[in-house]
Amino acid sequence: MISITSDVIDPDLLRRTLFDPGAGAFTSFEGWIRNENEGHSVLRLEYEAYEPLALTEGRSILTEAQDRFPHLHAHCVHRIGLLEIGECAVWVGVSSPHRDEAFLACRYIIDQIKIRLPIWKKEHYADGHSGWVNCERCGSHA
Amino acid sequence: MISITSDVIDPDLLRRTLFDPGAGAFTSFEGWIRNENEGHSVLRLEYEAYEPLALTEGRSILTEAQDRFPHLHAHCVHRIGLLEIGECAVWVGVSSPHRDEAFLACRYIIDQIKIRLPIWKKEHYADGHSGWVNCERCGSHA
Amino acid sequence: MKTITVRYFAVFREHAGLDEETLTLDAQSAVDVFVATRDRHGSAEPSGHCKVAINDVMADWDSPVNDGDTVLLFPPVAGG
Amino acid sequence: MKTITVRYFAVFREHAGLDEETLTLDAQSAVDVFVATRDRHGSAEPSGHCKVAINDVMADWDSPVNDGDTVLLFPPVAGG
Repeated sequence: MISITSDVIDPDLLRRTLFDPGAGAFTSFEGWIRNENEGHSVLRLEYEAYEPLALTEGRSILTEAQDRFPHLHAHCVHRIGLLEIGECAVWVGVSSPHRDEAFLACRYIIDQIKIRLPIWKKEHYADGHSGWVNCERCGSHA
Repeated sequence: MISITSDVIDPDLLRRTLFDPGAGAFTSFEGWIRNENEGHSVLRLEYEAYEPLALTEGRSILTEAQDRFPHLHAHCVHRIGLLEIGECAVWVGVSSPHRDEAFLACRYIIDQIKIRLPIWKKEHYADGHSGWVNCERCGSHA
Repeated sequence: MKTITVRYFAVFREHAGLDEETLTLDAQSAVDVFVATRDRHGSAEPSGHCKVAINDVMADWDSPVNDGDTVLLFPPVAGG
Repeated sequence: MKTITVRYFAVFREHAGLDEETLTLDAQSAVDVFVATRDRHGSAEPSGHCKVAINDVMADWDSPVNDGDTVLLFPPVAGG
Protein backbone atom coordinates (compact mmCIF):
# COMPACT_ATOMS: atom_id res chain seq x y z
CA MET A 1 0.00 0.00 0.00
CA ILE A 2 1.17 3.52 -0.68
CA SER A 3 -0.18 6.79 0.63
CA ILE A 4 0.59 10.49 0.40
CA THR A 5 -0.06 12.55 3.50
CA SER A 6 0.46 15.96 5.00
CA ASP A 7 0.38 14.44 8.51
CA VAL A 8 3.43 13.43 10.52
CA ILE A 9 4.55 9.89 9.61
CA ASP A 10 4.26 7.33 12.44
CA PRO A 11 6.80 4.53 11.76
CA ASP A 12 5.70 2.35 14.65
CA LEU A 13 2.10 2.32 13.45
CA LEU A 14 3.23 1.56 9.91
CA ARG A 15 5.49 -1.37 10.79
CA ARG A 16 2.61 -3.06 12.58
CA THR A 17 0.71 -3.23 9.29
CA LEU A 18 3.45 -5.59 8.01
CA PHE A 19 3.22 -8.17 10.81
CA ASP A 20 2.91 -11.72 9.51
CA PRO A 21 3.61 -14.91 11.49
CA GLY A 22 5.66 -16.18 8.53
CA ALA A 23 7.89 -13.08 8.37
CA GLY A 24 11.33 -13.42 9.94
CA ALA A 25 12.76 -10.18 8.61
CA PHE A 26 11.65 -6.56 8.51
CA THR A 27 13.57 -3.66 7.02
CA SER A 28 12.62 -0.02 6.82
CA PHE A 29 13.99 3.07 5.17
CA GLU A 30 13.24 6.62 6.24
CA GLY A 31 14.23 9.78 4.42
CA TRP A 32 14.88 12.53 6.96
CA ILE A 33 15.13 16.25 6.27
CA ARG A 34 18.74 17.20 6.76
CA ASN A 35 20.24 20.59 7.38
CA GLU A 36 22.59 20.63 4.42
CA ASN A 37 22.52 19.90 0.69
CA GLU A 38 25.42 20.39 -1.68
CA GLY A 39 27.07 22.96 0.58
CA HIS A 40 23.89 24.95 1.27
CA SER A 41 22.52 25.29 4.78
CA VAL A 42 18.89 24.17 4.61
CA LEU A 43 16.18 25.45 7.00
CA ARG A 44 13.20 23.42 5.79
CA LEU A 45 11.79 21.63 2.75
CA GLU A 46 8.51 21.92 0.90
CA TYR A 47 7.17 18.82 -0.86
CA GLU A 48 4.63 18.84 -3.65
CA ALA A 49 3.11 15.74 -5.25
CA TYR A 50 0.73 15.12 -8.06
CA GLU A 51 -1.21 12.63 -6.04
CA PRO A 52 -3.23 10.69 -8.64
CA LEU A 53 -0.13 9.65 -10.55
CA ALA A 54 2.14 9.40 -7.50
CA LEU A 55 -0.27 6.81 -6.09
CA THR A 56 -0.61 4.92 -9.40
CA GLU A 57 3.15 4.82 -9.89
CA GLY A 58 3.76 3.92 -6.24
CA ARG A 59 1.36 0.99 -6.47
CA SER A 60 3.18 -0.22 -9.60
CA ILE A 61 6.51 -0.13 -7.76
CA LEU A 62 5.17 -2.13 -4.81
CA THR A 63 3.63 -4.67 -7.17
CA GLU A 64 6.93 -5.02 -9.02
CA ALA A 65 8.69 -5.70 -5.70
CA GLN A 66 6.10 -8.27 -4.66
CA ASP A 67 6.30 -10.02 -8.05
CA ARG A 68 10.06 -10.25 -7.66
CA PHE A 69 10.09 -11.35 -4.01
CA PRO A 70 7.30 -13.79 -3.03
CA HIS A 71 5.70 -13.52 0.43
CA LEU A 72 6.75 -9.86 0.63
CA HIS A 73 4.63 -7.31 2.45
CA ALA A 74 5.46 -3.72 1.58
CA HIS A 75 4.16 -0.33 2.55
CA CYS A 76 5.18 3.22 1.68
CA VAL A 77 4.11 6.67 2.88
CA HIS A 78 5.33 9.98 1.46
CA ARG A 79 4.87 13.34 3.20
CA ILE A 80 3.89 16.52 1.39
CA GLY A 81 3.83 20.13 2.57
CA LEU A 82 6.35 22.00 4.70
CA LEU A 83 8.82 19.82 6.63
CA GLU A 84 11.34 20.81 9.27
CA ILE A 85 14.86 19.43 9.82
CA GLY A 86 14.73 15.93 11.26
CA GLU A 87 11.22 15.16 10.04
CA CYS A 88 10.51 12.00 8.10
CA ALA A 89 9.68 12.71 4.44
CA VAL A 90 9.27 9.15 3.27
CA TRP A 91 8.89 5.79 4.98
CA VAL A 92 9.32 2.43 3.26
CA GLY A 93 8.87 -0.84 5.15
CA VAL A 94 8.89 -4.44 4.05
CA SER A 95 8.59 -7.79 5.78
CA SER A 96 9.45 -11.18 4.32
CA PRO A 97 10.53 -14.66 5.46
CA HIS A 98 14.27 -13.90 5.10
CA ARG A 99 16.46 -10.83 5.24
CA ASP A 100 18.06 -11.02 1.79
CA GLU A 101 14.77 -10.23 0.08
CA ALA A 102 13.82 -7.70 2.76
CA PHE A 103 16.95 -5.61 2.16
CA LEU A 104 16.77 -5.93 -1.64
CA ALA A 105 13.07 -5.10 -1.82
CA CYS A 106 13.34 -2.11 0.53
CA ARG A 107 16.21 -0.70 -1.51
CA TYR A 108 14.41 -1.33 -4.79
CA ILE A 109 11.28 0.45 -3.61
CA ILE A 110 12.99 3.60 -2.30
CA ASP A 111 15.22 3.85 -5.38
CA GLN A 112 12.25 3.62 -7.72
CA ILE A 113 10.16 5.99 -5.63
CA LYS A 114 12.84 8.64 -5.83
CA ILE A 115 13.10 8.49 -9.61
CA ARG A 116 9.54 7.69 -10.71
CA LEU A 117 7.00 9.39 -8.46
CA PRO A 118 5.82 12.87 -9.51
CA ILE A 119 7.01 14.51 -6.32
CA TRP A 120 9.13 17.64 -6.05
CA LYS A 121 10.90 19.40 -3.23
CA LYS A 122 11.88 22.99 -2.72
CA GLU A 123 14.69 23.77 -0.33
CA HIS A 124 14.52 26.89 1.80
CA TYR A 125 18.05 28.05 2.64
CA ALA A 126 19.48 29.90 5.61
CA ASP A 127 20.48 32.76 3.28
CA GLY A 128 16.82 33.44 2.41
CA HIS A 129 16.92 31.86 -1.02
CA SER A 130 15.04 28.79 -2.08
CA GLY A 131 15.38 26.32 -4.92
CA TRP A 132 13.79 23.24 -6.43
CA VAL A 133 15.94 20.16 -5.99
CA ASN A 134 16.90 18.37 -9.16
CA CYS A 135 16.14 14.72 -9.55
CA GLU A 136 18.53 12.06 -8.26
CA ARG A 137 19.74 10.95 -11.64
CA CYS A 138 20.45 14.53 -12.70
CA GLY A 139 22.60 15.45 -9.74
CA SER A 140 22.67 15.08 -5.98
CA HIS A 141 21.92 11.87 -4.14
CA ALA A 142 19.79 11.98 -1.05
CA MET B 1 25.66 1.30 21.14
CA ILE B 2 24.63 -2.28 21.68
CA SER B 3 22.55 -3.80 24.42
CA ILE B 4 21.15 -7.18 25.43
CA THR B 5 17.77 -7.18 27.10
CA SER B 6 14.98 -9.45 28.26
CA ASP B 7 12.48 -6.60 27.82
CA VAL B 8 10.30 -6.06 24.73
CA ILE B 9 12.19 -4.05 22.08
CA ASP B 10 10.74 -0.60 21.33
CA PRO B 11 11.78 0.36 17.76
CA ASP B 12 10.32 3.85 17.90
CA LEU B 13 12.27 4.72 21.03
CA LEU B 14 15.45 3.29 19.49
CA ARG B 15 15.23 5.16 16.18
CA ARG B 16 15.01 8.45 18.09
CA THR B 17 18.46 7.82 19.54
CA LEU B 18 19.83 8.07 15.97
CA PHE B 19 18.40 11.49 15.14
CA ASP B 20 20.99 13.89 13.74
CA PRO B 21 20.28 17.08 11.78
CA GLY B 22 22.90 15.98 9.25
CA ALA B 23 21.29 12.58 8.66
CA GLY B 24 19.19 12.23 5.52
CA ALA B 25 18.77 8.47 5.64
CA PHE B 26 17.72 5.95 8.26
CA THR B 27 17.47 2.20 7.80
CA SER B 28 16.49 -0.46 10.28
CA PHE B 29 16.42 -4.22 10.37
CA GLU B 30 14.30 -6.29 12.72
CA GLY B 31 14.47 -10.04 13.17
CA TRP B 32 11.01 -11.36 13.97
CA ILE B 33 10.14 -14.76 15.40
CA ARG B 34 8.43 -16.69 12.64
CA ASN B 35 6.22 -19.73 12.90
CA GLU B 36 8.27 -22.00 10.68
CA ASN B 37 11.89 -23.07 10.22
CA GLU B 38 13.09 -25.68 7.75
CA GLY B 39 9.71 -27.34 7.59
CA HIS B 40 9.11 -27.39 11.35
CA SER B 41 6.18 -25.56 12.89
CA VAL B 42 7.67 -23.32 15.59
CA LEU B 43 5.73 -22.23 18.69
CA ARG B 44 8.32 -20.00 20.36
CA LEU B 45 12.05 -19.39 20.67
CA GLU B 46 14.38 -19.20 23.59
CA TYR B 47 17.47 -16.99 23.31
CA GLU B 48 20.58 -17.29 25.43
CA ALA B 49 23.56 -14.91 25.28
CA TYR B 50 26.90 -14.77 26.97
CA GLU B 51 26.51 -11.09 27.67
CA PRO B 52 30.06 -9.91 28.45
CA LEU B 53 31.41 -11.15 25.11
CA ALA B 54 28.22 -10.46 23.13
CA LEU B 55 28.56 -6.81 24.17
CA THR B 56 32.29 -6.65 23.43
CA GLU B 57 31.85 -8.27 20.02
CA GLY B 58 28.80 -6.12 19.26
CA ARG B 59 30.73 -2.94 20.05
CA SER B 60 33.52 -4.09 17.72
CA ILE B 61 31.01 -4.63 14.90
CA LEU B 62 29.48 -1.16 15.33
CA THR B 63 32.94 0.41 15.42
CA GLU B 64 33.91 -1.42 12.21
CA ALA B 65 30.77 -0.04 10.52
CA GLN B 66 31.49 3.49 11.73
CA ASP B 67 35.10 3.27 10.57
CA ARG B 68 33.92 2.20 7.13
CA PHE B 69 31.09 4.74 6.81
CA PRO B 70 31.85 8.18 8.25
CA HIS B 71 29.05 10.15 9.96
CA LEU B 72 27.22 6.91 10.72
CA HIS B 73 25.14 6.49 13.85
CA ALA B 74 24.35 2.90 14.69
CA HIS B 75 22.49 1.10 17.44
CA CYS B 76 21.65 -2.53 18.10
CA VAL B 77 19.53 -4.34 20.67
CA HIS B 78 19.23 -8.11 21.03
CA ARG B 79 16.52 -9.84 23.05
CA ILE B 80 17.14 -12.85 25.30
CA GLY B 81 14.72 -15.18 27.05
CA LEU B 82 11.50 -16.69 25.76
CA LEU B 83 10.01 -15.03 22.66
CA GLU B 84 6.65 -15.62 21.00
CA ILE B 85 5.81 -15.63 17.27
CA GLY B 86 5.90 -12.09 15.87
CA GLU B 87 8.15 -10.68 18.57
CA CYS B 88 11.28 -8.74 17.66
CA ALA B 89 14.46 -10.65 18.56
CA VAL B 90 16.97 -8.15 17.23
CA TRP B 91 16.82 -4.52 16.14
CA VAL B 92 19.54 -2.76 14.13
CA GLY B 93 19.20 0.89 13.16
CA VAL B 94 21.57 3.28 11.43
CA SER B 95 21.40 6.88 10.28
CA SER B 96 23.76 8.62 7.89
CA PRO B 97 23.84 11.51 5.44
CA HIS B 98 22.93 9.30 2.42
CA ARG B 99 21.08 6.06 1.89
CA ASP B 100 23.83 4.03 0.20
CA GLU B 101 25.86 3.88 3.39
CA ALA B 102 22.75 3.42 5.52
CA PHE B 103 21.71 0.27 3.66
CA LEU B 104 25.25 -1.13 3.48
CA ALA B 105 26.00 -0.45 7.13
CA CYS B 106 22.71 -1.90 8.38
CA ARG B 107 23.26 -5.06 6.35
CA TYR B 108 26.87 -5.34 7.50
CA ILE B 109 25.90 -5.04 11.14
CA ILE B 110 23.12 -7.64 11.13
CA ASP B 111 25.21 -10.10 9.09
CA GLN B 112 28.11 -9.83 11.53
CA ILE B 113 25.86 -9.98 14.56
CA LYS B 114 24.38 -13.23 13.38
CA ILE B 115 27.73 -14.93 12.89
CA ARG B 116 29.91 -13.40 15.63
CA LEU B 117 27.88 -12.77 18.77
CA PRO B 118 27.80 -15.59 21.36
CA ILE B 119 24.01 -15.92 21.19
CA TRP B 120 22.08 -19.15 20.79
CA LYS B 121 18.46 -19.97 20.15
CA LYS B 122 16.39 -23.01 20.93
CA GLU B 123 13.26 -23.64 18.90
CA HIS B 124 10.20 -25.12 20.58
CA TYR B 125 8.15 -27.02 18.00
CA ALA B 126 4.45 -27.74 17.73
CA ASP B 127 5.18 -31.48 18.04
CA GLY B 128 6.58 -30.97 21.55
CA HIS B 129 10.23 -31.31 20.59
CA SER B 130 12.83 -28.59 20.82
CA GLY B 131 16.21 -28.01 19.25
CA TRP B 132 19.12 -25.62 19.19
CA VAL B 133 19.38 -23.76 15.88
CA ASN B 134 22.64 -24.14 14.04
CA CYS B 135 24.56 -21.06 13.05
CA GLU B 136 23.84 -19.24 9.79
CA ARG B 137 26.99 -20.35 8.05
CA CYS B 138 26.36 -23.97 9.00
CA GLY B 139 22.83 -24.23 7.66
CA SER B 140 19.62 -22.25 7.61
CA HIS B 141 19.41 -18.54 6.91
CA ALA B 142 17.09 -16.43 8.99
CA MET C 1 -4.82 22.90 -34.63
CA LYS C 2 -5.74 21.23 -31.35
CA THR C 3 -7.09 22.54 -28.10
CA ILE C 4 -4.81 21.22 -25.34
CA THR C 5 -5.03 21.88 -21.63
CA VAL C 6 -1.55 22.05 -20.13
CA ARG C 7 -0.88 21.57 -16.41
CA TYR C 8 2.37 22.77 -14.85
CA PHE C 9 4.05 21.42 -11.72
CA ALA C 10 6.72 22.69 -9.34
CA VAL C 11 9.34 24.79 -11.15
CA PHE C 12 7.31 24.70 -14.38
CA ARG C 13 4.37 26.25 -12.54
CA GLU C 14 6.66 28.98 -11.25
CA HIS C 15 8.05 29.65 -14.73
CA ALA C 16 4.57 29.76 -16.24
CA GLY C 17 3.11 31.76 -13.35
CA LEU C 18 0.00 29.58 -13.46
CA ASP C 19 -1.23 26.07 -12.66
CA GLU C 20 -2.77 25.38 -16.03
CA GLU C 21 -3.86 26.98 -19.27
CA THR C 22 -5.68 25.93 -22.39
CA LEU C 23 -3.76 26.47 -25.62
CA THR C 24 -4.52 26.05 -29.29
CA LEU C 25 -1.51 24.35 -30.80
CA ASP C 26 -0.32 22.59 -33.90
CA ALA C 27 1.05 19.64 -31.88
CA GLN C 28 1.40 16.00 -32.95
CA SER C 29 3.02 14.55 -29.84
CA ALA C 30 3.71 15.39 -26.21
CA VAL C 31 7.12 16.82 -26.95
CA ASP C 32 5.56 19.42 -29.28
CA VAL C 33 3.47 20.64 -26.35
CA PHE C 34 6.56 20.70 -24.16
CA VAL C 35 8.55 22.76 -26.67
CA ALA C 36 5.67 25.17 -27.33
CA THR C 37 5.17 25.91 -23.62
CA ARG C 38 8.91 26.14 -23.01
CA ASP C 39 9.23 28.77 -25.71
CA ARG C 40 6.15 30.52 -24.33
CA HIS C 41 7.39 30.67 -20.72
CA GLY C 42 11.13 30.88 -21.23
CA SER C 43 12.13 27.67 -19.44
CA ALA C 44 15.47 26.13 -20.38
CA GLU C 45 14.90 22.62 -19.02
CA PRO C 46 15.62 19.88 -21.58
CA SER C 47 12.88 17.26 -21.92
CA GLY C 48 15.29 14.42 -21.17
CA HIS C 49 15.04 14.72 -17.39
CA CYS C 50 11.36 15.60 -17.41
CA LYS C 51 8.27 13.42 -17.57
CA VAL C 52 4.89 13.82 -19.18
CA ALA C 53 1.41 12.41 -18.63
CA ILE C 54 -1.60 12.63 -20.91
CA ASN C 55 -5.04 12.55 -19.28
CA ASP C 56 -3.54 11.28 -16.01
CA VAL C 57 -1.60 8.41 -17.59
CA MET C 58 2.20 8.47 -17.78
CA ALA C 59 3.24 8.89 -21.42
CA ASP C 60 6.31 9.10 -23.63
CA TRP C 61 7.48 12.29 -25.32
CA ASP C 62 6.49 10.86 -28.70
CA SER C 63 3.02 9.82 -27.53
CA PRO C 64 0.38 11.44 -29.79
CA VAL C 65 -1.82 14.24 -28.41
CA ASN C 66 -5.41 14.65 -29.45
CA ASP C 67 -7.81 17.56 -29.45
CA GLY C 68 -9.16 18.02 -25.93
CA ASP C 69 -6.30 16.21 -24.16
CA THR C 70 -4.84 17.38 -20.88
CA VAL C 71 -1.04 17.27 -20.91
CA LEU C 72 0.78 17.28 -17.55
CA LEU C 73 4.34 18.56 -17.60
CA PHE C 74 6.57 17.24 -14.81
CA PRO C 75 9.99 18.79 -14.15
CA PRO C 76 12.72 16.47 -12.79
CA VAL C 77 11.24 14.62 -9.83
CA ALA C 78 12.88 14.55 -6.40
CA GLY C 79 10.87 12.48 -3.97
CA GLY C 80 12.18 11.05 -0.74
CA MET D 1 49.04 -30.77 34.22
CA LYS D 2 46.98 -27.57 34.40
CA THR D 3 43.89 -26.65 36.36
CA ILE D 4 41.37 -25.23 33.87
CA THR D 5 37.86 -24.02 34.55
CA VAL D 6 35.60 -24.85 31.60
CA ARG D 7 32.28 -23.05 30.99
CA TYR D 8 29.65 -24.60 28.72
CA PHE D 9 26.94 -22.76 26.76
CA ALA D 10 23.67 -23.74 25.09
CA VAL D 11 23.85 -27.26 23.63
CA PHE D 12 27.27 -27.86 25.23
CA ARG D 13 25.77 -27.12 28.64
CA GLU D 14 22.99 -29.62 27.93
CA HIS D 15 25.51 -32.27 26.83
CA ALA D 16 27.67 -31.69 29.91
CA GLY D 17 24.70 -31.40 32.22
CA LEU D 18 26.40 -28.52 34.02
CA ASP D 19 27.35 -24.84 33.54
CA GLU D 20 30.98 -25.19 34.41
CA GLU D 21 33.53 -27.52 35.94
CA THR D 22 37.16 -27.36 36.95
CA LEU D 23 39.37 -29.99 35.32
CA THR D 24 42.99 -31.00 35.64
CA LEU D 25 44.26 -31.48 32.10
CA ASP D 26 47.40 -31.93 30.10
CA ALA D 27 46.35 -29.21 27.62
CA GLN D 28 48.59 -26.91 25.59
CA SER D 29 46.00 -24.97 23.64
CA ALA D 30 42.26 -24.28 23.60
CA VAL D 31 41.55 -27.10 21.18
CA ASP D 32 43.02 -29.60 23.66
CA VAL D 33 40.46 -28.46 26.22
CA PHE D 34 37.72 -28.74 23.60
CA VAL D 35 38.68 -32.30 22.66
CA ALA D 36 39.07 -33.39 26.29
CA THR D 37 35.60 -32.12 27.24
CA ARG D 38 34.05 -33.51 24.05
CA ASP D 39 35.39 -36.94 24.88
CA ARG D 40 34.28 -36.54 28.47
CA HIS D 41 30.67 -35.53 27.60
CA GLY D 42 30.16 -37.41 24.35
CA SER D 43 29.50 -34.39 22.10
CA ALA D 44 30.09 -34.87 18.37
CA GLU D 45 30.32 -31.22 17.33
CA PRO D 46 33.48 -30.44 15.30
CA SER D 47 35.47 -27.44 16.51
CA GLY D 48 35.26 -25.74 13.10
CA HIS D 49 31.84 -24.18 13.66
CA CYS D 50 32.42 -23.47 17.33
CA LYS D 51 34.18 -20.59 19.07
CA VAL D 52 36.30 -20.30 22.15
CA ALA D 53 37.18 -17.58 24.62
CA ILE D 54 39.88 -17.61 27.28
CA ASN D 55 39.30 -15.48 30.39
CA ASP D 56 36.49 -13.57 28.64
CA VAL D 57 38.54 -12.73 25.53
CA MET D 58 37.74 -14.35 22.16
CA ALA D 59 40.59 -16.72 21.26
CA ASP D 60 41.69 -19.09 18.51
CA TRP D 61 41.72 -22.87 18.87
CA ASP D 62 45.51 -22.83 18.93
CA SER D 63 45.72 -20.12 21.59
CA PRO D 64 47.77 -21.41 24.57
CA VAL D 65 46.03 -22.17 27.86
CA ASN D 66 47.70 -21.57 31.19
CA ASP D 67 47.18 -22.98 34.64
CA GLY D 68 44.19 -21.25 36.21
CA ASP D 69 42.59 -20.10 32.95
CA THR D 70 38.85 -20.14 32.37
CA VAL D 71 37.98 -21.54 28.93
CA LEU D 72 34.53 -20.76 27.48
CA LEU D 73 33.21 -23.20 24.89
CA PHE D 74 30.67 -21.77 22.45
CA PRO D 75 28.65 -24.05 20.15
CA PRO D 76 27.63 -22.64 16.72
CA VAL D 77 26.05 -19.23 17.32
CA ALA D 78 22.64 -18.25 15.98
CA GLY D 79 21.77 -14.71 16.95
CA GLY D 80 19.11 -12.60 15.28
